[in-house]
Amino acid sequence: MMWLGLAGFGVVFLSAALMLGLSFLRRKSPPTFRDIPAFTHLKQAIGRVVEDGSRLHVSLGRAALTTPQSASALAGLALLNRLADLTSASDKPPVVTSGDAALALLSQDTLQSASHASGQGVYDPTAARLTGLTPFSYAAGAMPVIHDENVSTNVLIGNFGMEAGLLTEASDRANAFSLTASDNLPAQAILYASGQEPLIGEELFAAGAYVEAGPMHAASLTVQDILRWTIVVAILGGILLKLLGVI
Amino acid sequence: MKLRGILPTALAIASGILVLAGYFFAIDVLGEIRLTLIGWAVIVAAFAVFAGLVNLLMVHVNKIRQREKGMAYSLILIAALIVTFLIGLTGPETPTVSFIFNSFQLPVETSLMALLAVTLAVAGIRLLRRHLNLLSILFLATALVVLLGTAPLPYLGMIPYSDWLRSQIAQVLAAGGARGILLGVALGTLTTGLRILFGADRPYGGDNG
Amino acid sequence: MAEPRCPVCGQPNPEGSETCQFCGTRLKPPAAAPSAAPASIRPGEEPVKKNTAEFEKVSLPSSERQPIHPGEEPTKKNTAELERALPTWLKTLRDKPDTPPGEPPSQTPAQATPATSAEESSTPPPPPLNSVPEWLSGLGSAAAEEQEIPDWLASLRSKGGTGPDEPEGLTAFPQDAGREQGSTPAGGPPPASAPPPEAPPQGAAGEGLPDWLKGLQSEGPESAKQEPAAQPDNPDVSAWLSNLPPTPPAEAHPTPAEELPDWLKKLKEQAAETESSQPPASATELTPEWLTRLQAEAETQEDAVQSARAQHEDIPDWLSKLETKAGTGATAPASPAFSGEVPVSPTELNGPPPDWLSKLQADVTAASEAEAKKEEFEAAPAPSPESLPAEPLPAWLSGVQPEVPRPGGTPALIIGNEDKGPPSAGEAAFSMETPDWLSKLKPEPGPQETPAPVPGTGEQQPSESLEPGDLPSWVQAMRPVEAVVAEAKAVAPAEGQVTTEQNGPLAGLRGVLPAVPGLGPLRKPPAYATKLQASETQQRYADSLEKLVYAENSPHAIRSTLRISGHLLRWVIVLLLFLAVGLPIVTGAQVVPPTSLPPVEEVQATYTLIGQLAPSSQVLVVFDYEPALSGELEAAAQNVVGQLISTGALLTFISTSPTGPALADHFLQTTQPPGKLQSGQTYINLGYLAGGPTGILNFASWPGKAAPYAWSTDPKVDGNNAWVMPPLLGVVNLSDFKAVFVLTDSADTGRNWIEQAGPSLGSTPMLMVISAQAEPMMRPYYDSGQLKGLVTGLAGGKAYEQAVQHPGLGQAYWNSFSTGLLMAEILILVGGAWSAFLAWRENRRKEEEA
Amino acid sequence: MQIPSSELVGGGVSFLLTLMVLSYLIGDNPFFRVAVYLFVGVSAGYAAAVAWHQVLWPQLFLPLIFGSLLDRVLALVALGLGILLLLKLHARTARLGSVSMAFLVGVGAAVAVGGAVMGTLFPQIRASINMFGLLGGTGTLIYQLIKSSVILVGTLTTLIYFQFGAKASPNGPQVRSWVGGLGWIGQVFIAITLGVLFAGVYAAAITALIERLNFLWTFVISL
Repeated sequence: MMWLGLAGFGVVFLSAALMLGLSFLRRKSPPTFRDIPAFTHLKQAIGRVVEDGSRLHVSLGRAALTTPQSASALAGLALLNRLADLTSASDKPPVVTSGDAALALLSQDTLQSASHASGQGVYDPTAARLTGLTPFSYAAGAMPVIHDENVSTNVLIGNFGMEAGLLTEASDRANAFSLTASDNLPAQAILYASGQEPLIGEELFAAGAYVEAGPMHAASLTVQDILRWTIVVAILGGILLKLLGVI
Repeated sequence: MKLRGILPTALAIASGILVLAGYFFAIDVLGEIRLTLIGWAVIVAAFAVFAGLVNLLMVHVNKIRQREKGMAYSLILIAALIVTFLIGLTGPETPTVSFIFNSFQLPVETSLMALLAVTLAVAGIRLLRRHLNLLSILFLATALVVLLGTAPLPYLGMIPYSDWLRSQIAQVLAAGGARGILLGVALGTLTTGLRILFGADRPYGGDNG
Repeated sequence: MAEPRCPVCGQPNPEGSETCQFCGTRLKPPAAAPSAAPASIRPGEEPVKKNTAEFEKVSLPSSERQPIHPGEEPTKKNTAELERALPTWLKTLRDKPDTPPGEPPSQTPAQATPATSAEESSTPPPPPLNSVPEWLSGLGSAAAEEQEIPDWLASLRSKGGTGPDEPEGLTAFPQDAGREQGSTPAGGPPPASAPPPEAPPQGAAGEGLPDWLKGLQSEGPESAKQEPAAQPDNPDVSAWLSNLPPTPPAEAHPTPAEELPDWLKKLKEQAAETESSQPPASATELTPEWLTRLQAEAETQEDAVQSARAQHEDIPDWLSKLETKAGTGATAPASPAFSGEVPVSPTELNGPPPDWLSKLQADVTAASEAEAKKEEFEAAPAPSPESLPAEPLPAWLSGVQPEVPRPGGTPALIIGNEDKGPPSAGEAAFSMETPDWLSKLKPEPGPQETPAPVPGTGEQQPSESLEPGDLPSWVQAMRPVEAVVAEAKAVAPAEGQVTTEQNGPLAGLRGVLPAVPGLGPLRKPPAYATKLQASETQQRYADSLEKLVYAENSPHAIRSTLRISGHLLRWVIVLLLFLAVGLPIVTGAQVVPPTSLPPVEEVQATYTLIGQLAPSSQVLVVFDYEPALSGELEAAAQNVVGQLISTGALLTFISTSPTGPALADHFLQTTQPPGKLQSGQTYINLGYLAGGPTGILNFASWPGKAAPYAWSTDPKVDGNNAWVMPPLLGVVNLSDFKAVFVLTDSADTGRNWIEQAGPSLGSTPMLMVISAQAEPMMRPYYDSGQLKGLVTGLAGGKAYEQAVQHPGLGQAYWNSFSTGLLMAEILILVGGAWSAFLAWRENRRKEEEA
Repeated sequence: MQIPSSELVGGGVSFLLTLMVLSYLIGDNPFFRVAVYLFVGVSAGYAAAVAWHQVLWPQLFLPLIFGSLLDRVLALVALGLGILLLLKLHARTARLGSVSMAFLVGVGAAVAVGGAVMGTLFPQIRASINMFGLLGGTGTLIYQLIKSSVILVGTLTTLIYFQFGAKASPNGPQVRSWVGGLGWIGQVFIAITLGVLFAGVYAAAITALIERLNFLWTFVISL
C-alpha cells in the first residue's frame, strides 16, 4: 500500500502546484466557465434581497468538520463569505443555519469578517445559528427561520441528507427562491425534484468560482478539469491493461 | 493579512499538512500524530457542541427578551434543552434519558421522515411544472419504474420483469452515474480542502479569503 | 385634401408618397407601425387609448381607433379627419403649395395653423425633438382619466399628486410660455443682421446673457447658430436673465414664474394662439424664444415637482419648496433635471453654461415642434416636466417602484444610477441584472435620456437633433414676421385680452385659435397629443417597462395560483396516501400474498452466512442510522439480528452516531422478544464512537482503546470495562470478530466502514443492512466482494423474512407498502402529466405574449 | 394485556407528538411548532449529554485525571484548545477562539482531502478498472462485459458532464461540441441515477409513514 500512499501524495502535490500556479498566472485573465443558470438566478435573487429588504437564508448543512463531508461545508462557507459581501447593502444581514456546532461558529466568523470587510461593522451574533445537533432537528429548527424571517432566497449548500426535503418544502411554502446543493447523493435526488435551482455533485464546489470569490476558486475549477481528464485517461488505460492481463 | 490573522492560518496549515501526511506516508510517527491531532479535533468539536448550545440558547433567549412572535416556542425549546441536558448528565443511557429519547425525539424524527412521503410526492408532481425538459421526464420515469419493481402490486403481484428491470437500472445505469458523481465530488473536495490548506479560504475568523 | 408637405424643405409632395421628393425626408410613418399592436398593456399605450376614446367625439371611424404603441407615429388619416373642422381662413393660409420655403408669410402659417400642423404631424418628425412632449402628453392626458390609468401610471400619479391637480399644475406651462413669448420677441433681431456664431457672444459680453451664449455655442452647431441670433438685443430676456446667473439654476427658474398668477389670469383664453405662434418664435429668434422656453420649462418642471409633492398653487410657497427640493428631491419626477447641479456663480458663467440650461436648450426645439403640431394644452405640459432628457426614466420608475417590488431590481438600479455615492457590493450584484435599456443609460447620454448634467450633451445634439433640421426652415419662415410685429408685441403684455395675434405667422389675424369656443372641440381631438411619437430609445424604454411590468405582474399571478393549487394538491395527496397506507393497517387486509417476493441473491447470501456462524460467535453489529430511518432499518434488520440471536451469537453494538446507542436499545426493545438478550452477558453496547471515519479507523486499529467502556441501562454494566465481558472476551482486533454487520442509512457511513475498517477485518466478513436509498452506492461493494451480504430496505427485510420463514415487521408493513407505493406511483404519474401539460401551456402563452 | 404506566405515558406522548408533526401536512400550525421546538430542545440536550459522556469525559478528563504523563500532556493541549474555543462566546475574547477553530478547520480539510483521494478517488478508479477483470459478479461473460461497459460509459460521461472550462463565444461560454455531447449522455445517466435514488428515498419515506400510522393504530387499539 506504500505506493498507493505515494500516488495519493503525488496527486495532492500536483493539484496544489497547479492551483497555486494557475491562480497566479490567471489572476488577470480569469478562465471562462460553462454557464450554470442556477448561479445567474442566484445573483438575481440576491439583487432582489438587496432591493426589497427581504432576507437571505444560507443553510450550511450538518457536516462535522472531522469528517470528509466537511469539504462541502467549507465550500458553503466560501460561498457564504461572498454572499454576505454581496448583501452588505441589504437592510438585514443573511441568516445562516447549521446542523453542526463547529460549523455554526465558523459561519459566525464568516459573517463577522464579511460585515467588517464591507465597512458596516454592524454584526448580529444571532444571524448565524445552530438550529439542531441531529440532522432532522437541524432541519426542523431551520424551517421556522424560512417561514418567519421574511426570507425570499434560500441557499442550501453543504452536507444534507434526506432532511433537505423538509427545507425545500418550507422554502416552497414560503414562495422563496431556493438554490440547493449537497454532496450526499440521496439528498441530491430530493433536491433535484424539490429544489428550484439544484446543483449536481461537483457543481457544489464550483459555487465560489461562479460568484467571483477569488482567483484561487477559479484555479480550483481548472485543476478539477485537469484531474477529470487525468482520471478518464487513467481508467481507460487501466482497463486496457486489465484486459491485456498486465494488471 | 494582519499579524493576528497569521497565527490561526499557520496553525490551520500546519495541522492540516501533518494530518494529510499521515494519510500518505506509512510512517508510524506520522500515523500517531495524525490520530492524535484528529483526537484533539474530536475533543475540540465536543467543546464546540457546548458553544453551539450557548448560541442556540442565546438566539431563543433574545426572542423571549424582545417579545418576538413565537417566543412561547422558544421557551419550550429552552426548557426542553435544559431539562434533557441536566438529566442527560446523569448518563444518556439511564432509563429516564432513554424514556425521553424514545418518547420525544424518536417519534418526532420518524414523523418528520414520514412527512417526506407526502412532500416528495408533491415535489415529484411539481417537477415538470418547474423544469419541463427531457431529463426531468427521464428522472420521473426512472423513479416510477424503480418503484414499480420495488413492491408487488396489490392483488396482482410483481409485474413480470419489473424487478429485473429495476435491478438493472439500479445496479448498472445508476451505478455508473453514481460513480461519476462521487468522483466529481471527490475532485471538488480535494480542491476545496487544498484552498484551506493554502490559507486561501479562511473561514475561521480574521479576514476571509 | 392638400398633398403632404415635407417638414424639412416644405415642398409639396404627391399624395401617398413615402418620402419627400426634394429632400428625401420620410413623410409617412412606416406601415408596420400600427399593426404592431401588443396583446399586453403597454405603458405608452394607455394615454392613446384614452384619447382615441375622446376621438370618437369627432366621430372617427372605428378603424382609426387603434391602440398606439410607443414610437408609433401619427397617421395621415387622423389629421385628415380634422380638416373638416378647420376654419377656412386657416385652410387658405395653407393653400400655397408652391411657396418657396424661404418665404415666411406663406410658409409660416402653413407650419403654424392647427390643421396644417396636424397634417404635418403625420410626417415623422425627428424623434428627439417632438417625440418627448408628444409621447408624454399622452401620459399627462392619461392622468386626467382615472379609470384608464394603468397601475404603474396610477402609482406614478399617486406620487405626483391627485389626478385633477396634475393637469392644472401643468397647464401653467404653455400659458407661461405663451406669455413669455408674447413679451420677448420685441428684441427679435432682423434675420439679415444675424451675426456669425462668434460675434454675438463678444458683442454681448457686457450683459450676462452673451456669456451664456458663448458658453452655449460650445454645445454644438445648432445652439451655436441659433442662440446668438437674438440674444444681444433682448432687454427683457437679459433683464430676466440678470437675476439668473448669480443664483443656482434651481432657483433661477422661479424668477419668471413669479409672474405666473398674472399670466394665468390674462392668458387662459389665448393660450392656443400663443402656442400656435411659438414654433416660429422658438425657431426663428431663438434667443428670446428659448429663453422664454427655459423659463417655461423651468416653471413646468417646478409645477411638476410641486404636483408631485403636493397640490399647491401658491408660487412663493412652491418656490421655497423647489429650493429645498433642488437639494434633496432626487426621487421626485422632475428632480433628475436638477440632480447633480452645482450652484452657478457669476464667474462660472463665462465657462460652459449650466447643465440644466444646455439640457433645456435641447428641449426648446422639441417643445416648439410639438406645439407646432397643435398639441392639446392640457396634454402638452404634462410631458414637459418629464420630457426633460433624463426624466421619463426616474419618473416612470418612481411610479413603478412602489407598485413593483421585484421588477428585476430595476427601480433600485435607477436610484443606484442616480446615486452619486460609490456603488456598494449589493449594487454590483444588482448590475448583473440590469436590463439592457437601463444599461444603455450611460452609453446614451445627451439630449434624449441622460440628465442634463451629463457632459457632452451639446456635442451629442447634432447627431440626434440635426435631423430636426426642419428647425432651420422654421427659422427662415418666421423671421420677417417677427421683425414686423416686433413693436406691436412690445405692448402686447400690457393689454388685458389680446384678441389680435401679435407675433408669429398669424400676425394681424383676429380671433386666431380662440381659447375654447368653437375650436375647443377641434383642439379636443387629442390624436396629435396622444399619437405617441417616441424616439427609438423611448420606444425601447416603453417596451422595457412593459416587459418590466409584465414580468412583475405575471409571477404574482402564478404564485398566488400556485399557492392555492399547492395547498389543494397537498391535501389531496395526503388524503389519498393516508387512505392507501392506512386502510391495510386498520383493516388488516392482505392485499399481497405473504410470499410475494422472488428470492434476492444478496439476501440469500446473508442468510447463508449467518447460518454458517458457530454458536457463541462474537459478532459486531454497528448501529449507524438516524432515528428518522429507524422504522425502515428496524424492519429490514429485525430478522437478521433475530437470526443472529437465535444462533446464539454474542453481540457487540457500537455506533458512530450519537443517537446510535439509544437506537440499539430501542431496536432490541421493539424488534426482539424481551428477555432473550442480557446486557453484559449475551450482548454489550460500546456506545458512541466519535470522530467519524477517524473514529472508525481508531476502532479498527485498536478497538479496546477506542471504545473501552460499556453503555447500558443496567448500572452494574454501564461504564465498566466492556472488554472483559463475555461478548468481547478475547477480542483484541477487529478481525477477532466472526462477522461485522453494519446497519446504516447512509452510503457515506457504509463506505467509511468498508474503507477504514475493511483492511483490518482480515477474513472476517462484513455485511450490511441498508436503507433503500443507499443501494446504488453500496451495491457495487457487494458486487466487488467487499460485502458478503446485503439487505436493502423494507423489501430486503421482507425477502429475508421469506428466507427465514419468520414473519415480522416486514410482513406487517408489506401490504401498506404495496398499496402506498402504488398510490404514490399513480399520483406522480397523473400529477406529473398534468404538471407537464400546465407547464407546456404556460410556455406557449408566454411565447405568444412575447 | 396490562401496559406499564411508563409505556402508556411514553406511548401517549409519542402518539400526540406524531399527530402534531403530521399536522404540518395541513399547514404550518402551532401544534407542529410546539412539537418541533420540543424536539430541537430535547435532541440538542441529548446530543450535549452524549458529547459529555462519550467524548469529553472518557477522552479528555479521564486521561487528564488518571492517565499517564504523556496522556495528561496531550489532554492538556486538547483542553487548552477547547477552552480557547469557548472564548468565542464572548465578543472581546472571540478572536482567541479562532485559533482552535483554525486547528479544527485545518484538520477537517486534511481529513477531507485524504478521504477524497484515498477513500474515493483511488477506490472508485480501481473499482472501475476491476469491473473488467470479470471475476466477481454474476451472469455470462458477455453480460458482464456489457454491464461493465455501460457502467464505464456512465461513469466517464457523468464525470465529463461536470467539465467547467469553456470557450467564450457571442452566445456565452460554450464547451466543445464533443465534450457537450458526452456531457449530455452524462446528464442522462445523472437523471437516471437520481431517479433511482429518489425512488429509494421515497421507499424509505413511505416506510416511515407506514411505521408511524402503524404505531398510531397500535396505540389506539391498545387502549
